[in-house]
Amino acid sequence: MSVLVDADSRVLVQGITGREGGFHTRLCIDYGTRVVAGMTPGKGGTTAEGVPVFNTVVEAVRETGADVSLIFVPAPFAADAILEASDAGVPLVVCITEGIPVRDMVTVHHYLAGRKTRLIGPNCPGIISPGKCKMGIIPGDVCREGRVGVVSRSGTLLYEAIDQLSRRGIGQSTCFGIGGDPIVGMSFVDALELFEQDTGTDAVFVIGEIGGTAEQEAARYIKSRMSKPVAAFVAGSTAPPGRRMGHAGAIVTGSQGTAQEKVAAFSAAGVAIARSPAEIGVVVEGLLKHR
Amino acid sequence: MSVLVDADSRVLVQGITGREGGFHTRLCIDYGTRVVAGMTPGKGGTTAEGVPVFNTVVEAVRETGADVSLIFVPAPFAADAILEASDAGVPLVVCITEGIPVRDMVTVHHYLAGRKTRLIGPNCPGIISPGKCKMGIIPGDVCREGRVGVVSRSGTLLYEAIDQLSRRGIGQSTCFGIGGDPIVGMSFVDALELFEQDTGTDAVFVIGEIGGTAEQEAARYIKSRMSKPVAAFVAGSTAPPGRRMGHAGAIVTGSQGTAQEKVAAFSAAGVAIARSPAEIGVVVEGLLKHR
Amino acid sequence: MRIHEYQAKKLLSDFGIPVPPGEVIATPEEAAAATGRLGGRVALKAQVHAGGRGKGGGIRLAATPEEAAAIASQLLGRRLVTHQTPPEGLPVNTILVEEETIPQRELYLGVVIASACPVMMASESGGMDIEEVAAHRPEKIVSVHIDPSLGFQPFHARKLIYGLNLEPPLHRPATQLMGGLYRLFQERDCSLAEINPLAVTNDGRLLALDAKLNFDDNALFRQTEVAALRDEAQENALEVKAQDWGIKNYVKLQGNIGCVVNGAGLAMATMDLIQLAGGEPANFLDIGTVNNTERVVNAFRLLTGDPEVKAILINIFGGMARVDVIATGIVEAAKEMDIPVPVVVRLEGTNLEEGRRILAQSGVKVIHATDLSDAARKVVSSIAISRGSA
Amino acid sequence: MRIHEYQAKKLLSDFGIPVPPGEVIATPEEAAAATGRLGGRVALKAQVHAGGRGKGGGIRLAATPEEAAAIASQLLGRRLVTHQTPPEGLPVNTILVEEETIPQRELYLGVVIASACPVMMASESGGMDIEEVAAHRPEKIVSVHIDPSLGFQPFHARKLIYGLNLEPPLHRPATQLMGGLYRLFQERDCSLAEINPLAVTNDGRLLALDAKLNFDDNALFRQTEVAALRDEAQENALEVKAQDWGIKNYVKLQGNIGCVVNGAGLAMATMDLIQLAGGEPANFLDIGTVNNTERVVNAFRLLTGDPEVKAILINIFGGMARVDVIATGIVEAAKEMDIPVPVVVRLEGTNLEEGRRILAQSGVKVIHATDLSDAARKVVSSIAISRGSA
Repeated sequence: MSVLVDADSRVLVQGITGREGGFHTRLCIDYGTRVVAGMTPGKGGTTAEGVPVFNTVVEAVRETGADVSLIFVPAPFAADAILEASDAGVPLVVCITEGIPVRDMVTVHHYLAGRKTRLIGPNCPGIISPGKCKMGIIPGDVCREGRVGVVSRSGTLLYEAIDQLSRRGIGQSTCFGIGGDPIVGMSFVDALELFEQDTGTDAVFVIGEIGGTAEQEAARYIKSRMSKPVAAFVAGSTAPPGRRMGHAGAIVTGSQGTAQEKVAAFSAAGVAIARSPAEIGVVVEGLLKHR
Repeated sequence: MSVLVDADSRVLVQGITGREGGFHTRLCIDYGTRVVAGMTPGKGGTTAEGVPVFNTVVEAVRETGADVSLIFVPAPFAADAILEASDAGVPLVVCITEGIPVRDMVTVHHYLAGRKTRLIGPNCPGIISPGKCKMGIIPGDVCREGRVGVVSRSGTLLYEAIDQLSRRGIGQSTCFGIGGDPIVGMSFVDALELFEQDTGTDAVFVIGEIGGTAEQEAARYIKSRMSKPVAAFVAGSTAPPGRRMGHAGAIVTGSQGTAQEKVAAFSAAGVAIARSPAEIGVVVEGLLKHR
Repeated sequence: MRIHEYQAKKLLSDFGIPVPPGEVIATPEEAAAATGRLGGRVALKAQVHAGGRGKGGGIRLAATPEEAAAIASQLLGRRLVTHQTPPEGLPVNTILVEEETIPQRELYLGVVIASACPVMMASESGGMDIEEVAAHRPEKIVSVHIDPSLGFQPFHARKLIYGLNLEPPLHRPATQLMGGLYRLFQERDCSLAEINPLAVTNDGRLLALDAKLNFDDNALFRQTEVAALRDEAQENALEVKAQDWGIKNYVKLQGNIGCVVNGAGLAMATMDLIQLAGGEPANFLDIGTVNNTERVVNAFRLLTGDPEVKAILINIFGGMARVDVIATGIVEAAKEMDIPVPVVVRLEGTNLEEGRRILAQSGVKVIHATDLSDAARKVVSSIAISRGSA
Repeated sequence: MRIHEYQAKKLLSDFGIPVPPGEVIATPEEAAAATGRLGGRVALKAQVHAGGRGKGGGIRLAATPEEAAAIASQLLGRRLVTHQTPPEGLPVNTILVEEETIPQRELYLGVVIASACPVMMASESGGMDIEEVAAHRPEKIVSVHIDPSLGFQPFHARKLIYGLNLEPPLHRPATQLMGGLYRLFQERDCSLAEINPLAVTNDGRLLALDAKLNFDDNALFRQTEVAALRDEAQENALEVKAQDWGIKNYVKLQGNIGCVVNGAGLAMATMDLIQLAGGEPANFLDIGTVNNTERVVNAFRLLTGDPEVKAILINIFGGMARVDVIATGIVEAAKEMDIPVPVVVRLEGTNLEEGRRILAQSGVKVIHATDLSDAARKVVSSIAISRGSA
């Protein structure tokens, strides 16, 4: 079992004819993902990576029944791509693009609020349900099918966590990055709700970082609603306040948003804490043993 | 019983210090309505018609617990008044104002779509639950407590219908006008849903008119969902196409929107039709007898 | 509110939409001079508030200034009749003299409000009525609903552009043109913004060959530049007079029973009832919320000024409007003017007793009706009677 | 991106927000001339990208041109240290000479994004840090969430205006000022737009006495006018160099272990790990998705150019970034420059085998680490060793 995507997911790639789009579409197809369509304005009628390309999302959906869209469109045009996918009724959109202006994402956020489209990202590594479907840039070979859900704001730290789990023989149900921007689609809480409901997930690992209050909201949800065990690591204990650590959302302003605060919130909610990023595997192993 | 408003409704009047606002607030209070607050920017701290006046809706709600707002604000400022009421969390807003620009109502419509505020009107006579609460300009003395719901696009034709019912001893549960503009808040369908659920309503009279497709949508709803008997009159059989008959929404464009089409839709849905506006009372009487 | 084609094109141009070079003229001499300045063949387009001008002879071609002057002298001062004008036609007081454009393709592009949302429609079948296309070849129309909180987005443009099968070099100008039309629609409070035909020229440009802009009357208070474009000569004289007299909702019809009613719904129902009783309404008139008697007097002025009116029906159900004010107005009207036709009065609602008393004490001769049916019967039969007595 | 106060005030003014008369100067002579033109007493305000200038001696009053010139010559060319600057301060290259304003009241007005929504905040406690007010007197802050699909509406303004207890004559100018600030925030892609203090003057006007505008770096591609306001002299020299070399995410820190990592989260975690292992990171550096080796070489240039760096840790988990490209970059860097400090390398992910092969064949001397802990331990101990050997 898995959440959000599985072997039946029919994937559309927006921006399939770009360099990154083409390269990673190929890797997704090689992994076994059912990529059914691509979309690049002006390239309609051609094929790319062996799939038909359309000029508009609505046409791609009509012709191929795509039900998930993966976006590799450059930042200045990425918000428009998300809006188009939602307007065309695509229920799940995964946006890899980094560097989308905040104002564009404010617009996207308010537009999606009244609609049925779920957005993962932007500025995220995508999602993988090991052995079933890989959408995005998560290295498929470090993943292993199993029963732990992993959700992260960061991409590479997600790979690190998956790698540590797999090396210890701990497989994953679904892993995904919610994105490192201050405004993203799905939140930790959305992810935790899905993992809580998924019969194929036994435990969840959350990778937080400095900035914002997503981790505190996750902790509140875990405390009041989660029955499954959760562990977490929060990156950025050593980051100085007021400086942006790469991710647009990773900045400590005022007293809120420090790693210390987030770790404290998780601890208070009964979440097992990995103090070091090197201990992720060990901590999850402990979590599963003590169930 | 009644729908939307009853003896417990706590009414705020936006624009209470205007001429129409003051005059009709007085009539509402005389009828027994619990008017608890008024709101006019700059008049905060004064009283009008015996109730305290506030500068902002949020303050009025906080101080008086108002849960319905009645709007008599002039057209250029009326959309802002609706938005303010919704922003302040007022669950029901009744807007009497006529002549609000369509663009303003497009904005209001999309804003309300994602919120919990219900809007009645604009360009409507308001709502009355006879014997309990009168909000707006419907003459209270023609109404009579009872078990027929009446809903209308027009104001004066609503009074006419109520009068014909009352003269025949047929009382009303709740009567209201949804408004004569092309963009209004609650629709006939919304009204019918409420009357269908209301244990105090036995039958419903619908007063439609030319323009738009609200009557056809009502007919579809009646056919598929209504268990209670419904009768209807549609005004404007003699109106020439392409000319606006007073109400901004009362204009026949193309083949749609004629009274004939609307009557046909109602008939096909099993709705009893009053062919003449003078026969409203008779038709409802028949409807109640044949139950 | 409607405006002329040349005014619409000026507005389109203000929003960056290309239109053919042209000049508006009011005399044959100006027509010749404009043609000379434009050089080459021109189209002379009669400026009236109606479509169907081509078939009605209102659009003519001229090759020389002399020819243009001759055509202008034929058109100017005439009334042009088309299938969209009243039977008597509309006066031609100005002509748009425009460089002739021979389009390679004729497209349609328009914006309206539907389901509380701006909708932009495009069609490859330009140059014909969009309702015709919608009725007979709906697959030829592609439309996008534009969430006003988003505004017009690039993806909207692409959906229309690929739907129109535009060549790639036209994609960017089409996107700009569509964006401009949407902004114009929003910022100027249009109720309709239509470019038909939108030409693709032989040299690969987009050009608005004809344009129609209608405006939301309720928004004119904040669109003063637009309001200034009103041309009353294109409107019904009685309707213009009604407006001037504060009667916002008056529509001239073909029958002979003048109606004064409060409320649009009741006014429509009154017309329906008159017809059911065998009569024909001379007008729709919603007198609105009367706060002073002057508007009632004006309504009488209006109806007695219409030679078609053979009887008057006053039907009032007071709510916001007060019956006593109406009654006083009737009395004042009877004092001020000769009312040469029978007047049937039916009153209900707010301050009814006071209204009845005023009418009774005045001694003004009116026929009282007890209810709606009674009122309709009495007004229809009053004509038969007055005709019988004539 | 940050800009100077004088640049912010120019932008405010472009959006209709009143600011005090003033001129920006770069020499004592200009200061004297500007003071003469302004007439009367002036404030000289050092233009640096930091707050707290008043307490730091960066804001001074002058009564005469001579006095102004004297103050300017003291300030110009100096580095100003405040609680918001780096310890070494920021260079004062320009001064804003402004007519002195004595406010009757000092208010606060600002716009930020919170919960994915523009929020306008106002406070009667102006002139002090809004975080201070929020922490100690939260009841003194009134804020409105502005649904971007609505934009700034009159009711938003009223809520703030009554919250600020503004006198009625100020309601209209305040509404306009707030509307202007919101439009500026949106149209210029600000991340922060703050007027603090917003003065109510003795003669009953609103005036933006000080202003701070920050911008969304991701939107600078479409804000070319804003981007042109950048003043690199106010930024860390190494960070400026990093930007020029295509390394967007580099932050200088106080430690001695240089880090090159791909991905912001892994880069933060690497810093954390170094500290857990007893070391101190010299920088945050997310090398991003590397498509060519040049950026890797530049990262080495940057770190070897930082005299504080005593060891380098390369930590790569390839996803979008490819390990072979990184490895090639390390080899090229070693060829091009002398790397005087130990380099610890930990590689995982896409094209790992190829990357390992490249490094092995090159013969470049690096310390290999098997995993995260190993990498942190090795880099920390490498310093101890090199110190020991020195």
